[in-house]
Amino acid sequence: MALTETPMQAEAARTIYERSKPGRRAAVLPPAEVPEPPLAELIPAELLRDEPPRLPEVAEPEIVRHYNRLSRRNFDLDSGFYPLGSCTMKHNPRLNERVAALPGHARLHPAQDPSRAQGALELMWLLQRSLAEICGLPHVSLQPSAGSHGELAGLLLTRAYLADRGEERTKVLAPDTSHGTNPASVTMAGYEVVKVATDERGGVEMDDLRAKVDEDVACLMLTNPNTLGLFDENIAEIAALIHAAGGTLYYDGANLNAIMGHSRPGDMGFDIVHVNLHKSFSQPHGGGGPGAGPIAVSERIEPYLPRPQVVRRDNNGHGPFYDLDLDRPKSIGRLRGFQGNFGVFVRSYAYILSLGADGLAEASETAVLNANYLKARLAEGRAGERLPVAFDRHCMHEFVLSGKPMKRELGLATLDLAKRLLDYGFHPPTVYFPLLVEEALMIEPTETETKESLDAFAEAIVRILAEAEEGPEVARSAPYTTPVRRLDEVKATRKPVVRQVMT
Amino acid sequence: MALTETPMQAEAARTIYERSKPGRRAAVLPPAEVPEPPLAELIPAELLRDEPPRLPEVAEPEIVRHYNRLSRRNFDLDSGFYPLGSCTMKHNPRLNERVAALPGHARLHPAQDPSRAQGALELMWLLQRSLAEICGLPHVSLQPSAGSHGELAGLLLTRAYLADRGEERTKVLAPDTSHGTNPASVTMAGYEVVKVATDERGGVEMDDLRAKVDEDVACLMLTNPNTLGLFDENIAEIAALIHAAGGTLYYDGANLNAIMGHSRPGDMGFDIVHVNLHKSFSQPHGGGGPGAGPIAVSERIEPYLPRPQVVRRDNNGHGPFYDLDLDRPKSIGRLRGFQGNFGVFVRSYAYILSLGADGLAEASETAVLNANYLKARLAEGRAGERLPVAFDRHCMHEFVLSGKPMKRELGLATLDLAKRLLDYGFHPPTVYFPLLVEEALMIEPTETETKESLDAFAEAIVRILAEAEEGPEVARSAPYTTPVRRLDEVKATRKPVVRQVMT
Amino acid sequence: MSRYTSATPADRAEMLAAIGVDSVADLFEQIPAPLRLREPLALDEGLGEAEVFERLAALAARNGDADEEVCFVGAGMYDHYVPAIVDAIAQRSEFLTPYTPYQPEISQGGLQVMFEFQTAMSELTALPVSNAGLYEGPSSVAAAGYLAMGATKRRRFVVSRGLHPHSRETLATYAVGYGAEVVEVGLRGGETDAEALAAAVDAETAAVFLQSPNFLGAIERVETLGAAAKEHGALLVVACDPMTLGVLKPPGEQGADIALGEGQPLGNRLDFGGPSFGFFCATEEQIRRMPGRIAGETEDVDGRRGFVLALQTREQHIRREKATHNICTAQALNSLAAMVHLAWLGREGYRELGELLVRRTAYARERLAAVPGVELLHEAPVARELAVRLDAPVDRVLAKVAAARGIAAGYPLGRDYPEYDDGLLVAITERRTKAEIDDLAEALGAAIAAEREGVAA
Amino acid sequence: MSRYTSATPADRAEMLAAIGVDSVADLFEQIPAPLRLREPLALDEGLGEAEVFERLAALAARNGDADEEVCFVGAGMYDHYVPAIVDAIAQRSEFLTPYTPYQPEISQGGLQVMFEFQTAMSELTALPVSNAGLYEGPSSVAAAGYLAMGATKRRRFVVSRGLHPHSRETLATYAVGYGAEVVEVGLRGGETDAEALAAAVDAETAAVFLQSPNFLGAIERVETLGAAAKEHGALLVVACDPMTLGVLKPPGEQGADIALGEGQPLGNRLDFGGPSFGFFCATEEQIRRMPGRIAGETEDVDGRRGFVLALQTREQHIRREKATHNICTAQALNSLAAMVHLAWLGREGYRELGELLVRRTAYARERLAAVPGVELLHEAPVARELAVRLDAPVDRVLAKVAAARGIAAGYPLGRDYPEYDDGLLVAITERRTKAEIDDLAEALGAAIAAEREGVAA
Ligand SMILES: Cc1ncc(COP(=O)(O)O)c(C=O)c1O
Ligand SMILES: Cc1ncc(COP(=O)(O)O)c(C=O)c1O
Repeated sequence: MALTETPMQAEAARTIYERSKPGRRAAVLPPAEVPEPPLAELIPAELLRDEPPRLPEVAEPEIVRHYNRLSRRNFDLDSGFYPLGSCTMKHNPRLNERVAALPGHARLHPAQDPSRAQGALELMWLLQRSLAEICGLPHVSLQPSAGSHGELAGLLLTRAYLADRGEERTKVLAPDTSHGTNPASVTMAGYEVVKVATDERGGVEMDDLRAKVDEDVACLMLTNPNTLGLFDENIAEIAALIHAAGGTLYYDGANLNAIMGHSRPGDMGFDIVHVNLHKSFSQPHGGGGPGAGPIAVSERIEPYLPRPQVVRRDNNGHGPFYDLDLDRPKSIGRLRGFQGNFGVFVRSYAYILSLGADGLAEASETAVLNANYLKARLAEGRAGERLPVAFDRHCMHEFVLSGKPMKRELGLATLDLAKRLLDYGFHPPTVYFPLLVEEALMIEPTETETKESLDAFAEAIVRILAEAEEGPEVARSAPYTTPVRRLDEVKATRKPVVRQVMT
Repeated sequence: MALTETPMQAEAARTIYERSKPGRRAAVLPPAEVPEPPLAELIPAELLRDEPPRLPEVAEPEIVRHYNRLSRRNFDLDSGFYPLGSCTMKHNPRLNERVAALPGHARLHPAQDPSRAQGALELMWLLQRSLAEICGLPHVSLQPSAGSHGELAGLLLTRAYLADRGEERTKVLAPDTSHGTNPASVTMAGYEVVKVATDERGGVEMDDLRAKVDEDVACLMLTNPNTLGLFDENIAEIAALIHAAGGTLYYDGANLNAIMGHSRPGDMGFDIVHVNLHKSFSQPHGGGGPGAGPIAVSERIEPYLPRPQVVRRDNNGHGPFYDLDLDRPKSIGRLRGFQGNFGVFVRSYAYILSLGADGLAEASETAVLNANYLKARLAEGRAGERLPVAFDRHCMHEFVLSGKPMKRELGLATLDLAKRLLDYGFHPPTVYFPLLVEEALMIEPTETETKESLDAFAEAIVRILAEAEEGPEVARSAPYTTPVRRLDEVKATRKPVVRQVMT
Repeated sequence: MSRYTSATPADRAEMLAAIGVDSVADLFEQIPAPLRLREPLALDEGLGEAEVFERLAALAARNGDADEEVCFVGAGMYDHYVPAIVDAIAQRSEFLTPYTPYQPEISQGGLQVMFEFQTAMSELTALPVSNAGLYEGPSSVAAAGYLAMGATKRRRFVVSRGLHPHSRETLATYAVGYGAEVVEVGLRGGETDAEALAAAVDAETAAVFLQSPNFLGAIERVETLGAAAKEHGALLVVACDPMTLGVLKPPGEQGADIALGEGQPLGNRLDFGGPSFGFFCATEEQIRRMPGRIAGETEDVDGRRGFVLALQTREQHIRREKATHNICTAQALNSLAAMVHLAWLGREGYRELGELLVRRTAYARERLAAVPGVELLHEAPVARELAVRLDAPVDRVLAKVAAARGIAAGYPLGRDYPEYDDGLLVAITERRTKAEIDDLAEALGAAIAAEREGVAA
Repeated sequence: MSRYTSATPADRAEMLAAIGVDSVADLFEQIPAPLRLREPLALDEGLGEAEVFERLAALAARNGDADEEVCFVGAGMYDHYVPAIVDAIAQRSEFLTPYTPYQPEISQGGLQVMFEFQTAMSELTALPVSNAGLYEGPSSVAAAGYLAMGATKRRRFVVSRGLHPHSRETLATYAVGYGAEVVEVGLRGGETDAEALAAAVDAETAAVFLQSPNFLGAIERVETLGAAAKEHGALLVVACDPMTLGVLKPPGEQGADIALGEGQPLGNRLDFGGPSFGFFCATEEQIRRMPGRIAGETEDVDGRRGFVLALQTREQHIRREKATHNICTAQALNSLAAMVHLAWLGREGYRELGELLVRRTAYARERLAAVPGVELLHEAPVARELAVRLDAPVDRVLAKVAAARGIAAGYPLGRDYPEYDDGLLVAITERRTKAEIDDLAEALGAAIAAEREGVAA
């Protein structure tokens, strides 16, 4: 009997609402134990709801089955190679989940009095110190909730710093290779973005930069190594230029995994750095969060850091006392509730303890080795012709290929290649980014992968290109084996259906 | 592009040993901290190992991926309907896993002094009391590790009880419908099995029983409802017969899920009952354990219960003290180390607390309702003709169909039907058991299933039979969509390869 | 080679040969020499798993968590019982370890959960559109401000003092960036001062921000208060507590344009404040201005139902500086936990839980009000949190009750409201039994009495 | 309808109609009326999840677990650190919730893990055949007895007094059933008395049972002792501790026909004694007499590699009264945990762990021997557990050390060996740091001194 569909394809998507039946339930709540008057005796009737929301009505076994089965419709890092460029899909140690779940962490109320949260505050302080050392900058705020939140913080810090010097500036520079959050953050912070060009070695085009640096420039945002996976060799000069013009230098730390223990943004001259704990520091990505985006800053930026800040005080000679410092008159204020994504801090601190100075340096080394090896493998033979590397030099932890010749010669777009990779059991690289590279494929293997994984991935690319020599149809209609096949994304935006319709 | 294989089929099975490379590792051990002389200075060299065992050499990310991917090659209760007769595949609440994992339970050493294990001993005592109430017998030992272990215990108790009365008997009766563990336990306990026939209503053939009961009979082992899912209406008479002959009556509690809160083995006249906590009391089956098989017994059997026994003593007026009673001179002795599968006790006690008297009765009711409904659905139309129920009366929690007409008329063996069900996403029923029914299919839906699941299963059976009207080929070559297709079980027994060969 | 990497010396040699360099150090030469670290980082060497565990466990042991203390503290995050299936599901690798679902064909699990979550939030708030979640509560308030500016082209926010202090502060922080003014309206008898609010809203107002129940626990008359916003064409933004919406009139039925809030009570741990998530719902009109990810339903080439990230043209990775928000990594796993918790509660359970909270809170209010030295801070209706005044220094009373009885009695209002420096905010969840409420009353009474007598209790 | 069932009143009505009865009670009428319960069971009504959790947590809190006390107790189960991936993998539904793999096509995951586990156990013991695990240690000893009877047609067991007391007792219990005699041979200087053993073994002896390290921690000279068994054609059964086999000569290289033991130290919790698993390995000769499940490699119809339950003709479900054992449900998940733990340790880590245990145990032995009032019970070589004698009542010393220092100092040998009622068995794992060992020495010294002076320490 021939297969027409895979078992998962044969299973139609049904939501939990479509599995509901009136009267079914999972929760059994405790008895009230107290008087139970009609609610309208306690709250004016006009403030009460008429009908409860139409939540699912399903017993526990069916809830478990529903989400278990759904989970298998995801590809995940714990099942296979996930070379999604710029995302640092490195192993998520389960040890970190274990320590984060300890009741002393997981069940600690955020408003607990500091005297009864010394362990948590000390952990935060230790993480601050560790990140400061890794970044080469003296002060850290853990508050931002992700990289983009860190960027916004950095720009607001820049604004506060400049305002304190009586300056108001309007522009923020960012290379054309920068990540989308950079310009979006700039706008949210009330600045105007000015794009800086990239030179033929993949770094900042220095002439363009010189032309654009002036007294209106508040900040330059840079990723280094940048999103091409290349280290900007002119960084010292760039820093000097910006500082001379009175601006701040912001480091987008999404690519920190390339340089841990090898080079430090602070030493490069950066004033503000964000660190994506969900990238270099192994917080699981969770299908789109949670993460955390702590920032490390130089002395001159410190006064403006968000409130509250975790500090270590002397406890009248009784050892240290860890506290939340709210008394920060120049602070930009809060960026969110409470103290930040503490659960993420626990995981990342456990990771730092596990690897230590030696392990972090080794992780970056292996990440760089893996990327260069895979780049070399893909530069061989036909693949190297169809999918040339965008900038032909050693890369750091990732590299970018261009699918332009492939598209031209084989009729295969980068998207097709990506979709066909799904059939080979691989998560595709980041595609069509950075914008600068036509038909871009951005590949970041991370230190997690074995040589065998890298070889298998390279072979899959070679096989897909070989298939395409016969014609582009196979890849163009790919994928074939995924739970659903190519989806109509345009429809979803034109006529958005964003919730279950209840019948 | 046509599919030739599913993605899982395309992935060749590789063991963790085949993923190893010398030098890779996951564990980092703590430093010794103490002097580190060569081992031969501490232990005579001839007692030392030359080469370490060839365990896997794999880093942590690959271990996780390997077992995660392997896990998906299993069908499980949390993904679909699992009507495996006699196995009571009911929902495994995750609450039970949570409470079993509390350090106070999970990290308690079994040799802890009872004064510092009061919570654990009280829990065991409470579980003993609960099971005693459910079984209708005054005393419980939690020690046996599974049903078959409980059976062996019951037979050894019978032997000890008889010996104490100066009797030695040689035979144990068991119906031809009995589970394989029953006769196997009988042999292990040094008795000879005598089979008793089944009458046309599915109960014990009374004349045959009468003919076989004599002074050599130590015990009758019975499952009630039996493995046909039928309650033996003559149980009172059976009990009277055995007791009059001086034997004991043993209740195989594998089917207790049919009668919780509705009828009690003790009230039926049984002397010894085992309870499979992994069946009626929701301990997850774990792919073949762990479970636990506590036994409940009557007064006259109590003196012989295994050592140690959990008891409640008066603590000199300071409330109760729970203790391990080792001073049991007539005890048959230990059946295993320490106190039994305590982690299982925690889960099952949590389950009993969750359901309570009302919930347990409701569970059995729903189990019986579901079984009878599915039986009715399968009795409709063609299915009813091809797969008639073996004994046509209301069943309890399960029922047995005969595939004999299906085989004769359609050329489809029960095994083929079972394998084809895999393609439809269902776990097949228990097949070819009980032996008495030709081409048997033993179906136990449990209370866990929704009406929709039962309907879908019935429809799948109807569709498979309809396919077979066209010829038996489709089912005979099934399954098509499972990670591997039909396996050569004969080869595995003829030339057993039971471990990885190292190269 | 560490436990988390696999490159053996032999692998390394082969890989370097393929690359054509002699050592990994060669690859790092693109970093200018002066910027290359010569010394290892000043961090300890790596530790084995057991050692790391012991260190972290030792830190955890120095916290007074809600297992150790009976927790009546709320103020935005609450000690609800999260059922075991939430952890079991959220910890599945397939949900825990993927990235944002950029490749929908292999991300249907996560996408469908988002879609289900959006449906649930839409039902809770009675607004048709929900995103898949933002960072947390207060920054969602700031996001609403950004949206309102875009929608109205105005730059003035009128904010009730009943809005969570962290939300007000976060809004103010962001407003400095995107250039908006924040005007605060005070409280009266625990509720937002309706007259002052009406007076504050004008034709320049982009949005009015309310919270109900507000920070003092009072259920606001949102519809009445919102009239001023409607009148001037400002958006009405209502922050709400998702645990109360089984019984309280939902913002969508009270004229809210945007309903949002802190999602922690749904399926998320206390975690000393995060990670949790912020929910964000709005009217159809705002759908193309929404911040954050939104899953949408569509079909594959064979006509199979499927889900994708919809309306991506709002987002930073497509629209860059013109995006409606800068968010990228959000809190998907936390939203998933909420969805599982809500499925577990179910339609009936969710309502029952709301009722339970209201009734236990009413009981607690009555019980506490009867304690000598305690009086109600306001008499407005409450749902799950209540405010009292103590006739003794709040911090001293709290310390005493914690030390003597292991009770975290509540949140000292003086931290944020100088005008209520004798105020205590007491939160109720289904975990706080009648016996615990009675204990609290007794303990507070004893501590206050002792303070008044100047005696250590 | 409870939380775990789904039949709504409407479902029930439809289902009853399909069955053709009026009520579920009708279905129960096959139970003779006198046997039908009239009253509900005398158990409490069901409780909600949070309440059940609180009850069980309250019970758990009344145990002195190994988080609370520094645990030097061993005696067969040990406080090893189990890495987090073990739990993460073992808790996956796909491993947690299926039944025994009777349908191999949809059970390849579990079957392959069994195959890998068998390989690991075979490597550890240096015997070619392993089953997939039995209940636990002592009952595996009894199973070996049954096998030996079948293999030799003899009914006499010679057992070292160094075999775990629970194993000896369990063997005796079973032996009453299958009709065998058990003869015990004493210890000398901590080791099995070789002469007495040689004298005890005769032509009727089915098997000789040794344990190494034995219950007193002494590494036995298995090969020497086993000679008597070989001479008389009896099987040599050796119980061993899986954590020592990275460094100690494996039973298979010392002439053992069967090697078995308690598997708990590999990947399993203490769990107050269970569930864990027993491992059971043997020579090729015994393969068709093995108890328990065995996974074997085979192929599917298309030639794909796959795994099945092999040699099922040994088993009760096929062979009934002629089966080699009665076991059905065993401890598959516990064996899986062991396999993951071993994969994590890996070849090098496993050996290193063995070395660590030997060295820390040597240190502890020296340290304790230097404490006034403590002397070694024997001087035989030890690997991970050691026996001392105390010059003060053991129970009183233990109670004192626990109360004063939170240390569970060891296992009192007097529980099982009247001849050593002053004996204490001290177990070492990689969790027991040098500092803890030093503390133990100091605490024991102080407690003994106090006892001698008749003072409460
Ligand atoms: C280069 C770069 N910058 C910034 C970000 C934004 O980080 P986050 O997703 O944590 O907001 C990303 C994340 O993908 C990134 O790759
Ligand atoms: C009727 C019956 N009796 C006994 C047993 C044996 O129970 P266990 O597997 O717990 O040893 C079973 C298990 O399948 C059974 O179904």
